[in-house]
Amino acid sequence: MEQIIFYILAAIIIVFAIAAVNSRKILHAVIYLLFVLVAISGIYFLVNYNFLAALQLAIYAGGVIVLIIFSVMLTHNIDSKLDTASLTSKIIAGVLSIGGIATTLFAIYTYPFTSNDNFKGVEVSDVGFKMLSFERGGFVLPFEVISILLLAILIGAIVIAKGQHLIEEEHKQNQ
Amino acid sequence: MNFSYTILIPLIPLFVFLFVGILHTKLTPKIAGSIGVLGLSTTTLLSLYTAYKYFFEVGKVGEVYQTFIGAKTTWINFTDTLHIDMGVLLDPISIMMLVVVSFISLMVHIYSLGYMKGEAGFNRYYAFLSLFTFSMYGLVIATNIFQMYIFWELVGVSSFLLIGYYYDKPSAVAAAKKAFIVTRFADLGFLIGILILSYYAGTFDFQTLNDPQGAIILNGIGGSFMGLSVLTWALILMFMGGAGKSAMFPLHIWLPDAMEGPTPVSALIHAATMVVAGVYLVARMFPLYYFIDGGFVLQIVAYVGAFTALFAAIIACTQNDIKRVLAFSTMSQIGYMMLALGVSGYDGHEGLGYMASMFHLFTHAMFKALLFLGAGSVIHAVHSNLMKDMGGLRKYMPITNITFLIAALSISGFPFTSGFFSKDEILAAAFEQNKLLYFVGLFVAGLTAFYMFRIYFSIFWGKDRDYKHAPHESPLTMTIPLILLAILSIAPGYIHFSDFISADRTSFVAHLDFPLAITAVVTGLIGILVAFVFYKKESNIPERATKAFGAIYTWAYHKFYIDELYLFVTKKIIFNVVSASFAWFDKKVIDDGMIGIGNATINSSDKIKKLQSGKFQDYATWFVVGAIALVLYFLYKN
Amino acid sequence: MDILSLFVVAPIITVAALLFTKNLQQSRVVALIGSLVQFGMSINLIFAYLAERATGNTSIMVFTKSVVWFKSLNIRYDIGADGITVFMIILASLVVLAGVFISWKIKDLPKEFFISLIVLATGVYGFFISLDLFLMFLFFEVAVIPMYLLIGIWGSGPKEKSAMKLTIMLMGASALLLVGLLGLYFYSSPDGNYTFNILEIAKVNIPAQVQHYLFPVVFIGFAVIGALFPFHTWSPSGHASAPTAVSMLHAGVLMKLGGYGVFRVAMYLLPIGAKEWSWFFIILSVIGVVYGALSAIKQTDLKYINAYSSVSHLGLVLFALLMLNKTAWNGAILQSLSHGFMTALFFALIGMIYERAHTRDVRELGGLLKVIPFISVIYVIAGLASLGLPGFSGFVAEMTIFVGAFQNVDIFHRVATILGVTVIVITAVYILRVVGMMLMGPLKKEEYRDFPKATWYEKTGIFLMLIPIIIIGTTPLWISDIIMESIKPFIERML
Amino acid sequence: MISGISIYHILTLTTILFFIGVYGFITRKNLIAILISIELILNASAINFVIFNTYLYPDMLQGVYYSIFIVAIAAAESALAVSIIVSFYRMLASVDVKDTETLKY
Repeated sequence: MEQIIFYILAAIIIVFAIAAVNSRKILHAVIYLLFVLVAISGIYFLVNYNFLAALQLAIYAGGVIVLIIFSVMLTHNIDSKLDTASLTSKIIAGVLSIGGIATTLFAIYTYPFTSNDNFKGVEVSDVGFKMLSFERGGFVLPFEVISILLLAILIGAIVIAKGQHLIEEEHKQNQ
Repeated sequence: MNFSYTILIPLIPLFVFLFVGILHTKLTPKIAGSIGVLGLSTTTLLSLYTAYKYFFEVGKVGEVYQTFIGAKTTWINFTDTLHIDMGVLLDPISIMMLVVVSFISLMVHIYSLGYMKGEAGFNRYYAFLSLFTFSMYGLVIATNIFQMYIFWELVGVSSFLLIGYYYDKPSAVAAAKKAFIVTRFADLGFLIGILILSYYAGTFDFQTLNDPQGAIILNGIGGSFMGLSVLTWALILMFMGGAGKSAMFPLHIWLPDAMEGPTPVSALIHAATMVVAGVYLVARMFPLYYFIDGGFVLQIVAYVGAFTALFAAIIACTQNDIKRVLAFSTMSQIGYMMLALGVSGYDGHEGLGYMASMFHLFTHAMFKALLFLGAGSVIHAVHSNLMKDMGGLRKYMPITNITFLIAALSISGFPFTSGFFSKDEILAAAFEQNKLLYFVGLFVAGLTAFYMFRIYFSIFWGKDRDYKHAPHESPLTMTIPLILLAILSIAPGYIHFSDFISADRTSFVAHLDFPLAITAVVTGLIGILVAFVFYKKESNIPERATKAFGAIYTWAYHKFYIDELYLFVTKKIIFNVVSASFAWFDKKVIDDGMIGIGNATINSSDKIKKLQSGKFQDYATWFVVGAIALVLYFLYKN
Repeated sequence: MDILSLFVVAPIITVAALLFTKNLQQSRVVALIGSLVQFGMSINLIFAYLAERATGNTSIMVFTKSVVWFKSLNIRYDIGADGITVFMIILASLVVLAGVFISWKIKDLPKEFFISLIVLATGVYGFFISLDLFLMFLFFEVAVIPMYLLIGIWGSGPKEKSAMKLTIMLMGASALLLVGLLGLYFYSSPDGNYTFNILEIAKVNIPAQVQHYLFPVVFIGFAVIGALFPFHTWSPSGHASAPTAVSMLHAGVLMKLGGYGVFRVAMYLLPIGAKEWSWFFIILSVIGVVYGALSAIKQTDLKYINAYSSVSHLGLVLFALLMLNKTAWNGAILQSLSHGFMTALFFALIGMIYERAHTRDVRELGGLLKVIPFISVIYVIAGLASLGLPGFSGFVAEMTIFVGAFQNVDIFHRVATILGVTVIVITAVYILRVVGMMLMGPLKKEEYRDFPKATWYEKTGIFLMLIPIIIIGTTPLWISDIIMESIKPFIERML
Repeated sequence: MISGISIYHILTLTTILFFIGVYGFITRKNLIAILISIELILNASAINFVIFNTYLYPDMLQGVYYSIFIVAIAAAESALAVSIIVSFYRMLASVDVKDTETLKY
């Protein structure tokens, strides 16, 4: 059963990923991406990482996709079609990608992974405790770093998106 | 006997040179001239005194004339054994040369007081004369071959300066340059010869080199190169230097042009002293030349001398510029001296040629200087060098006429003149050794008489030309030297040179060989007679003779086109082809090559710059390529 | 303060003082005083040196001083002098002094000009006294860099391009040199106590294999500044564009760093490499000697003629060094000195003629003996000195080189030597060509008549150069003996 | 653990996903489309972390945390990217890659 679900998910991921990078309508591409992200959260469910799956759905499928859709709305005419890449660049990229896939798969399949079977699943509380633990193996420091980073990005995004002339206008108004 | 005072002989002219040279703008010509004459008189007295002391009091120990070192100091050290000394070497030939140089130089100094009067560079002229005299003294008294080379170069440059005395005349400049470069080229040989010789001999010193019992002559050190021993090569190369200085064929081309200098200079440098330096060099190194390889090089010397004597005499018959005739005559006479040296042996009477050569050097210096000074006197009067502008001058210039005649007789070997004796010795020496050379010598003697009297008759006889103002006899300062030299063109003949100078330094008795002497005199008289017929009166005989000789005359008149040949080689080949192509090569290949390297850097950086296109997708492509390559590398590394 | 460090300190003080000057009058006086002091010090140095030797001090270097400078790499401020250094310093100080006189009337930016000049001098002095390879390299760069400014700013003609070419080529050479010096450094000790000190490195025998690779690197690194064929092309255009004093200093002193470095570093530290490679570089140097002279014949620009003549003369220096024997080396040092004075004199004279005629083309000049007799006569004298007339330094140096070169018996060296000797004729040709065209003959243009006579500062500059030429030329014994003595330890390592 | 599915299967999937992202990144001409490709790449690696954690070190949580951080950073990155895109669009009225080349200067 799980096996079948996995294959279905895998098929969805690959098909929609390909669609996402080839679609000529930007909004379609975003939607395809959404499917991919949802399918990935399915994989997280499959391996019993429910918290992570929820996170994936909430932040990615919820937040990021909406953000991207907004930016598409801001910058694109809804009917406009994307330029296609030249054939040479497609061929180069394709060869490169296939080569990369081949190389990586070769590396993966030649490496003997020793699977460990006693997996029990993860409790959300464990994740939370560990995240804020400052003892050995705790993740409080990266957590803080990430939060500062997020703050910085928040401010940065506002400043950049606001644009120079808007800031200047504001400046004038203050005066 | 302490000869250390002889160091003054070169030093006085040096001092005069420095004094007059540095102050030449401050001194009046009169003072400069008198300083020069005074300095030279002192050295002349010193030379005569030395000669007297040496030849008659202390020189001879037993039967052999000794070598004295008047003074000697190390000048520079090269290796542990090789070092250049500066010193004074006194032996018969150096003292004889001292006398010749100082006397002729004194005469020229006095003569120039009149001849150069009113010239702008009078002081400079006297400074250069002193420089030349200093250098010539240094050359003559050199204790070693390198000292000789040093002064050899210095006389070269003095000659350059004096030929180029009229430096605003392009022909004089060209002549000066030519003289210097040609002799310099010959000196290249000389220098290489010295280097070879000194390397194998381990010394520059004449006494060690020339010692007939020394290791160099006995053992003949060094290997062989192209069939001849290295020492022979060294001697050939050194003779090349001598040939250059003495204007031997084929390095003679500078001498006729050198007549662009003031006439007294030609008398001093290009007739009496400097040009015989080559002869002196061979004489100085005579034991080496004689003993190494059985005198192989001496044969060369003899043939070169003989050929030059003949060659120059033929040309002399065709030239119209009296100074050039005299120049070719000088070449011819030096050829004689070389010939004499070349046929000379070493012991006793065998060394007749050596003695004859030195004897002729002495007498030739006197009468040739006289000829030049006489010619100068004539030129001074008529302001031209060309024979066609002269004629009938005997009425106007009696003293010049008489003295010139004496000199001409002397050079033609007329009996009882000094030239007769010395030339006879040379012919006798040649007759004993090599009949071919003897006949060449004899023929040249006839030619000499012919061309000398050709110019004599043309100048002093024949009819007057239309002179702008009547020629007049030169002032006393010029005629007194003429008279003194005229006396000395006759008197030395009666000195028994063989008492004083010989190859092995012992006296021997040289007899006058009457059959040979009479032959020579008759030949000379024929020459004079022919000249008399041709030129005593204006006639068309010379022209007919010219026509008869046809091509040969034209060739000889153009000096057998040797100058043109040289000009072709130097100008066309070396200057225009070699040097120009080198300059081109430097500009286009090397310089542009270096610039090309720079440009290639710029170009390639232009190319590389394109990689940084600003397209981040390109970067990503390369990044992925690199990542894959790295993965592959690590996969396959093991 | 020891006697040698003063040679670095004095110019620095001069530069500092120059910073406070306001106009030409002040800066030239300061520069003059500074260079006079340096000259006095160099004269004092030779007496101090002789006195030191007289006390029986026979070590290779005297007046040594060693201060740790950069500990972890063992870079030290090691200085010392031997007879060769002493003469080189005299040469440098004299040329600098003469250079100041020649630039007496410099128009643009006098302060900056003199500062660059004195900085250059500092580099040169420092180079001569260093015993530490790193220090040597440092001073080398200090000497080379101001050249770019001096030519680029105060030069004439295509000055930027020439300055660029010169600097890039010399920098390229010093890059090579740095590789060589680092190579020496890393082989300077078998047990990891690396040192840059020349005398220390000389105690270690660097393996032959390494010497084989290091020698050409170090040799070329130094020889480029010594105008080794085919790396000489920076020199003609560089000289042609440089202002007079810079040409003097450059040809007179800076180009000597090449031969000096080859002698001190390449030959001394890498004797086996030198022996292995000498044949190759002899070929190059002989080509340089003959080729430089032949190229000079055809040039028309006075400075080009002189630059090619420098290529030829300095080729002889390298040629002599490669002969690897005492006499030739002595000749090389003498030739360095002699050429330094002669070429500086030449450039000074060319500068004076250019200032008057505003051209350096020999074809446009003629009959100058009439209008500027003093300068012309000195030019003739300099020319005669350059073509190796006895009584001038060139003769002594060349003869020593030739005699030394002749000590090598094999046919290769003989042929090379004989080819080298031919240069005496070629030199005569191009010198006399210039003398004949430019100084003698009829006056070419009427306006040349109004040429001003030589001024007092020009005359002083000229005599400063001429007197040493004559001193070396007439009394070479004491100089050559001092040099010979100093060469001994170096040649012993060679044998 | 997904029964019947080995780690190799999942890694194959993520590899393909990753390189699809790479392909898109290289070929796309539109900045937002490129952003989409980047998301694909990030997700591929996030899955990897989780899978390694699950299959190889089931008693640890590191992989999970990395995934969480990746999600956080991806979100931040998209926010920033979007703001840049918007700003860029205001400047040039375009979101084409070729117009970004002018940023080089």
